[in-house]
Amino acid sequence: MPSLLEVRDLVTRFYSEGAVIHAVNGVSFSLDTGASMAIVGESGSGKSVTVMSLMRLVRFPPGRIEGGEVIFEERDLLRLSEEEMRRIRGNRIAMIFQDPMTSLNPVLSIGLQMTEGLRAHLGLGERAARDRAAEMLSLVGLPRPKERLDDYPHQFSGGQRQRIMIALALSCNPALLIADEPTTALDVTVQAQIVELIQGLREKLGMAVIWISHNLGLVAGVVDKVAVMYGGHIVEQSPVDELYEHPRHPYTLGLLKAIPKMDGRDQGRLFSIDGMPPDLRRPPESCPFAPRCIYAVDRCRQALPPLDELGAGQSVRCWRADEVAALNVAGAMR
Amino acid sequence: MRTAEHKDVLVRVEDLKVHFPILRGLLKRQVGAVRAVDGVSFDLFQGETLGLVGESGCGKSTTGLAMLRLLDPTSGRIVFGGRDVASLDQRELRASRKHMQMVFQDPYSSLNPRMTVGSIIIEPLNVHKIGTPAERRGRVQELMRLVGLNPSFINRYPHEFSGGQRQRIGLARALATNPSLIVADEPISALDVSIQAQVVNLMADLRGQLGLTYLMVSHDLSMVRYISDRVAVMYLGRIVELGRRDPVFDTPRHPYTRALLSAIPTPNPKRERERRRIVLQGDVPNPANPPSGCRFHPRCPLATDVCREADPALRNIGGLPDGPPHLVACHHAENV
Amino acid sequence: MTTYILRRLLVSIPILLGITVIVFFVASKMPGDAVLAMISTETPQAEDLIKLRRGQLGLDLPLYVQYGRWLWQLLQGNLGYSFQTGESVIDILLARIPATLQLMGTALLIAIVLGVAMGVVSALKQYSRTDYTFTFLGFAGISIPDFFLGMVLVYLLAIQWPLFPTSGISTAGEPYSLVDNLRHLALPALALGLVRTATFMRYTRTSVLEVMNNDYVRTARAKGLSEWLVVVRHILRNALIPVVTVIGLTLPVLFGGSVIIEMIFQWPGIGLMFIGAVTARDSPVIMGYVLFSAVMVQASNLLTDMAYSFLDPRIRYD
Amino acid sequence: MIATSSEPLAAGAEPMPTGESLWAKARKRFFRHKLAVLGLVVLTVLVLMAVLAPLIERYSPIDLDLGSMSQAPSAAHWLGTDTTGRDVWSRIVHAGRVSLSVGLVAVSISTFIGVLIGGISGYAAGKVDMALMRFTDIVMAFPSLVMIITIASVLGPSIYNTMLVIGILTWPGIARLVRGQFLSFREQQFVLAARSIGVTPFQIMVRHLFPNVVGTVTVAATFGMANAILQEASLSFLGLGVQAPTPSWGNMLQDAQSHAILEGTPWLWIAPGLMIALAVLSINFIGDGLRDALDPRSVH
Amino acid sequence: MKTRKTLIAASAALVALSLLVSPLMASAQAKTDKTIRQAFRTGCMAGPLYTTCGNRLDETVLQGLAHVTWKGDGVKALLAESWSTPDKGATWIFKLRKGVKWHDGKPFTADDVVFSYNTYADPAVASIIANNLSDVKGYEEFRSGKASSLSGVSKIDDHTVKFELNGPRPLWVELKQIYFSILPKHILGDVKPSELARSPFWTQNRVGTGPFKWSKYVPDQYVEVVRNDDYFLGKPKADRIVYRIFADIPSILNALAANEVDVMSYEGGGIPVSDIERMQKVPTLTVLPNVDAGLPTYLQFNFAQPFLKDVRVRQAMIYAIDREKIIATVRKGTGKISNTMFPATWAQSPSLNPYKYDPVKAKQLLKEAGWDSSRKIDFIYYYADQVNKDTVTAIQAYLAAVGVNIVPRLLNPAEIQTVYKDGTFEMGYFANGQGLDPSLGALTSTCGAQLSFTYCNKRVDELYDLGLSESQREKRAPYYQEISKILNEEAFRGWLWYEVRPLAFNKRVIGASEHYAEMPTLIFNLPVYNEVEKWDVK
Repeated sequence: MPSLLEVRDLVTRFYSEGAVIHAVNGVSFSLDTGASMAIVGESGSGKSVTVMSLMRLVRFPPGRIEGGEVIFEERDLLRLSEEEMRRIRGNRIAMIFQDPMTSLNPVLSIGLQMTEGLRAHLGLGERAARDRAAEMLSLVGLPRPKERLDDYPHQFSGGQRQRIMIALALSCNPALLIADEPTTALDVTVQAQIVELIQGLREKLGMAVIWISHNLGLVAGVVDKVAVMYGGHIVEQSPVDELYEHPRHPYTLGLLKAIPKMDGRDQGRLFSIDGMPPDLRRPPESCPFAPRCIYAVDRCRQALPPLDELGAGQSVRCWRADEVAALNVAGAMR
Repeated sequence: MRTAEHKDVLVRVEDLKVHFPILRGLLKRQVGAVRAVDGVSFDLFQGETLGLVGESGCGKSTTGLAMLRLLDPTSGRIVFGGRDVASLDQRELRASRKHMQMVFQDPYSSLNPRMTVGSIIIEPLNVHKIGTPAERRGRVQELMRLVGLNPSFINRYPHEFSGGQRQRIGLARALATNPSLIVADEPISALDVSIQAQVVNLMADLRGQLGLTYLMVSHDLSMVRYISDRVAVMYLGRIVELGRRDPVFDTPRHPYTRALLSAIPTPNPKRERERRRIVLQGDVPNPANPPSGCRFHPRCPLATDVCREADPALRNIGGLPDGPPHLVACHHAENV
Repeated sequence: MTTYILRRLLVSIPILLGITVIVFFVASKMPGDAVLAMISTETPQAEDLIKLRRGQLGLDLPLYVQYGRWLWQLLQGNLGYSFQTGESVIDILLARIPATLQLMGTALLIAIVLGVAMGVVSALKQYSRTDYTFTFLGFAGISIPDFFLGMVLVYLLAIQWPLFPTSGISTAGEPYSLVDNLRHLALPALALGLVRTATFMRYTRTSVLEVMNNDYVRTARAKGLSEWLVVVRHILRNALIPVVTVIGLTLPVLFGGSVIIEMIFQWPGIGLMFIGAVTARDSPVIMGYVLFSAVMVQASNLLTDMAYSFLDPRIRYD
Repeated sequence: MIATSSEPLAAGAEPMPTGESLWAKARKRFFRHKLAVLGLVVLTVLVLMAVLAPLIERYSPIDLDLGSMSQAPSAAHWLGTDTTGRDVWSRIVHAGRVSLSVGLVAVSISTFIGVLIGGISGYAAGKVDMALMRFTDIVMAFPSLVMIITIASVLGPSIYNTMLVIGILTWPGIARLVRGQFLSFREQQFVLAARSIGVTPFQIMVRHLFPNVVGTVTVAATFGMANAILQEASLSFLGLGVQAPTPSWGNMLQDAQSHAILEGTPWLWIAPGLMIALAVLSINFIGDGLRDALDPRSVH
Repeated sequence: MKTRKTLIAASAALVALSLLVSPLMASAQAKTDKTIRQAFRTGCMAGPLYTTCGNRLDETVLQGLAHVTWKGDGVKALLAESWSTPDKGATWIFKLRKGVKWHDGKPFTADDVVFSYNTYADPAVASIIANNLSDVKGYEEFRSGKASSLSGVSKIDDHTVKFELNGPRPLWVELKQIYFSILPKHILGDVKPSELARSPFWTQNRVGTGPFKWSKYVPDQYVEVVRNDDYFLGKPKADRIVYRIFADIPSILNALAANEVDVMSYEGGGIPVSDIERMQKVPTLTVLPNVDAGLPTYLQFNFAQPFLKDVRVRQAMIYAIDREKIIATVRKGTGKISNTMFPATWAQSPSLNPYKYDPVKAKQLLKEAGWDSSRKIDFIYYYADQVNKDTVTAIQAYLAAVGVNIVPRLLNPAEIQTVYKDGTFEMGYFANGQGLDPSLGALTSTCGAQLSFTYCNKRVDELYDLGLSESQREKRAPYYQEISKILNEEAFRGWLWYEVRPLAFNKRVIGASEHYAEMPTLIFNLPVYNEVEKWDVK
């Protein structure tokens, strides 16, 4: 059975003020129907641009998708007409965003914002669309959904807005939901609510989910596999247990060690990754992580390592992956 | 981490209240108040780090600002060095700034974009007329080295630095006058994970080197757990639980603390999958109109009638005899 | 909302009072007075006539008494009588306000429609040739004095190619017809409106560009909406809110501009009346004009704010 | 930019110190704005012409030659002569001095008043702010041209009164702008930080707030100057501005009011009209460029 | 991208807008009736009581007992049939025309006349032309409140009115009587005198006796009057006259050129000479480029200034200016050189000093007078049109060439009287004159007269009074000639030239241009009988 989504060598660049920003530099991954994965990375690692690219929401100017394929349900999204692509967006692939405060249009009622997608994709009439919208709102646990359809976004709390965003995204029964840092702007307790909600809905509706996050902890319990991005590249991709137990890439390792453990006692000094992320205006020809990597050798500073398939769905982009793994036998788990 | 010796109280906060008036009507009369901080008391011991945690809007940042009187408290006392900061006049207050400093959350807006790094760091020295001009310049270099910045960048502007570096500049500014207290308001929340650790480590090092006392305001519980000696948990303008770090984290006695802790994800897929979260229902109520009785009762899984009626006081529930008490404001603390 | 409006109205009272006081005293400092202005330059006049007439008009009283009288009359709903013609100032204003409103309204409409359309296109095609052309045209528009544009329009479109009448609001002595009226309106409204198009264009462009980068626009696209819906419903709807403010800001400027344009086109509005009143030192009429324009400006500010809260549900005044 | 607004797109947002000051960056951005550069070039030429007027004039701008009235442009008179035989080129050049200095002085006056009142209002807040803003509202609610006409007829027409009148009636815009900026900067953490280290309110205003509004004020002043030049033209058109025989672009244009001149001797109006449009246009372009260059939001 | 749709919508809106104002939709108005469209000045609506231009409508609506004829050679009897004086001008008996009806049908009687003169004189009315009645008996008493009416005006019978004067005034009808239009007592009799200015009579229903009836006044736009079939001099030929109100000259010229108005008489000084050529090119217009305004233009000296008291200084200034050149260039060849006060040639001395342009002599004279060329002279003027501004510029240049430096200052109309009164100027560029006859109006050089600016020559005053005592031109001429000679020699004013008032008329109007073409000198500020009832439209 073919994958639901197959991304191959995706390249996206931005042209701004005379500079070229190499945001995504050949990203490949695949996702099966109903499966879930996470793309993890820090600001500027290219994780958001990757999913924006596959939704073809990168606007030119300044951004342009310059290469690769995005095979979704056996069609290459990058080769569809704008009209065909529009029929997929919000319908087969839906997306929710980081900041529920700004992702809803402040001057339009929730009802209108929820129904416009339904009407465009499912051809529902106004009545039917409103009914469906209310149904979706109650599905995401919003009380009194029918009455609240005429309210405006500012009349809801942050958590409620994110619920509305989820309802909106799922209203056309998408095969794939992309959740772009959906909980970052929310408080811990609300985060938990939202994660539970998406997780529950995924099981209920059987859709695939891509989580975008900078927080390795957040996605640990909810995905099947994880891709770690750094400097516009996927540096490591593994089934979830494997990644947390045996991180192969020094960056993954560093990230895991930089997080203080909630269950530990005194941990001594916190592990820190010195230096700063690479400047994507001048992307290195070599391993992008090399300047910050405690394991880096000359080779790392000379050439970009390939994404090595290690079997069992694990792959890593590091010249010294084996050695690193050996040096950290215990992994990051404590 | 080192555990501080709890003997000298550096700051004593007593029944601190910060209310923001709500004005309405033709003549803008006050019709109510947002009770951002509504009766908070705690001691801050010399050399310790107190973590102040809670969700957004719980009043933790307001408490921090009011402690330094960057916001005027509505009532209450803040005793620092034998004097009530809340009642100092402007001149005395400015002089007292030398001893208590702040590190801000946003590394972007907390540095004046039109000033060089050098002039930002030297400003407190100029304001308090510490040393000769030459000494001040030397001090700036020293401070920059102390926080891990290359002193050759002294004439650069903030926008040329990364978030982590800016936070270091902010730290250097705060340390310039050799303060004894630093209030850090979410100092790392705007930084990337890999940078956060750098700043946290730096702050921990500085505390050791300079004998600083920190009030660490944060919503990041894992970081608080890492850096604090004691932890205070705030909910809707009140402290609901206050005690030494490990007891609070390991055996929380307030249902809210428990829910808060259970919500924190850990990077361990197996444990995460098995874990049962306590998912709180609903949202934080409006601080202008807090619920009767225990403010947490509408969301509390353990709430009973008494919670709806009586406002629970902070009470000691099994702190160690020789150490600071473990305070909880819950009628049912024993059952949690 | 009602309290808000009430409070705003209360606040506007001292503003209006301040304006009238200042204008009254400044106007009284103008050299000459209404009586002298009425006398022909060539005819020497007897002193006693001048004195008599001054007494009749109350010009011999101390200034503060004159102002007090004016204010007292105002409280009784009377704006006084023209020194020049003896007509009631209210009647004078009422007879001319519709003409000015028609001119200003049409000019504003031209400026808004053209400006917003150009601004939207410019923003959607940022950095394109169209964008640059519109930007250039827009700036060229605000760089030309409106009176000069008016003169050129008359010269070209009324005299060289007589498509439009040279001046007036309708053909004198003919019964009113809308077509006739609109033909007279065309040139002055264009002269007044075109030069202000750029303001709206710039604001719209900036605003659209800003809104385009908002998360909710991305949301709308992610929903798979057609570009038309995204632009009209999600971008324009939000982008035009700040443009509403510009209408409020443009009004005082339009009042000024319409004075000159009304002069060039002999448009029988209050601007023409005002110039005449200044020349004649007809202070009741000057005061009437100033009061009216100040009230208009205050009202438009209030309306702008109310429109704001209507367009943006987040804004609620109380 | 696109994509996520809260996540800085480029990892390049974390550069090593580049050694570029904000001004240097602004300068770079300004010079990328083609129209602004064009405006700067044109304005420089105009200013040079005005400064060098005594050197590049070919006749006296005031002496007439009734023997050669209303002559079309020729080698002797590059831009022709006016209705009293004065050389239009020489007058244009001299008028540039007048018009540009009217614009400059007027905008200096209005900027000074505006920054002062706006600054005090924005920092002091409370009752002082209330009072100052009501006063600003009063001045703002005057239809400015109308007030200018009234005041100009009180003061009498002269070049200095023109500057003064335009200056004292156009400051409310700048005052509001400065006040707004002060209010928003007051909420910025760096002001809180300054307070936290004990900086006095006056020092906060001068050292922390003011430098941050310089850019915005510069932009506003630039547009203000363009506007002042137009106002001068309007005033002179009404005969209330700069008085003959001193030439200004405005009163030269007023001389072309007659359709006889519009039709028969177009060089009399094309030249000053073009100069006004050129000057105002180039200043506006510069303002636009400055706005792009100095916009704090465009600073990464 | 569907931004195209935005564009289409926007341009559609524009097209709709432009269609709305499309000239194609406005067919040329079919003017079936005979309408004369005349340009009219703004600010003249208050009627003859309150504005000097208020009597401009009186030739068509209100009328007086007698108006000045359009040829300027006498007085035309209108509401009066005839008049006589039994005692060389101290008493005047006016026989009124019988059968005249007001426009509302009421008969016109002597009561109206008595009422009208009392109204003009009434201090509570404060008419600005009241002082033209100062010769009438009882005027002083009425003005000072000692009497409640004008004792010198009385009704003899319904069609006879008697005027008693303070002494013999042989030219009283020609000089004073003509100013006053008769007002309807049956309408205005009940209006409180102090409220008269505000009466809707002036704007809504100006009932008169003239050839046209008041029909409509639209503020700032036009006044429409329609034919009075019962006019006592015969039914007018035109159906109506539309006086279109203009606030400035360029707009009148535009309207004339675009065939929007037919008649521009002397509104606002006529066509600026700079525009004559352009107007002459308009095929539909008859342009009268050289209508004499009877108005000498001159340099005014303020004799209160010591430095202007030396006659050599004044003469030098006249010698210094090349008036021929200015006329030929700046003034486009219009106007003729003037060397004294009176435009009428019969009143001028044949031996006037022509003050030919002679800068050498000017310098010589100034040197003799010890002139200080560093002095800056405050020089006022009030004609703001281009030609006069250029003229001032030229004068400034000529004077500067001999070392006299003037600083021109443009006055607003409202300031002029103040400056006159306070004498706050040093020199000026003025125009003022006696028009047709030196005895019309007052002599401005009289000792103590406002416009003499402290100049005083008893002999001149004496001669002028002698002139007023005679009613025949031949007898008056020698006195006036002597005055002209004295003023010329003493350089009372620096006379420059006599102004012209170029006029234009649309050829479709018959009668108007013909009349004005025959005018020897244009008369203004007086009700003139222009035979409007005989004007016709092609």
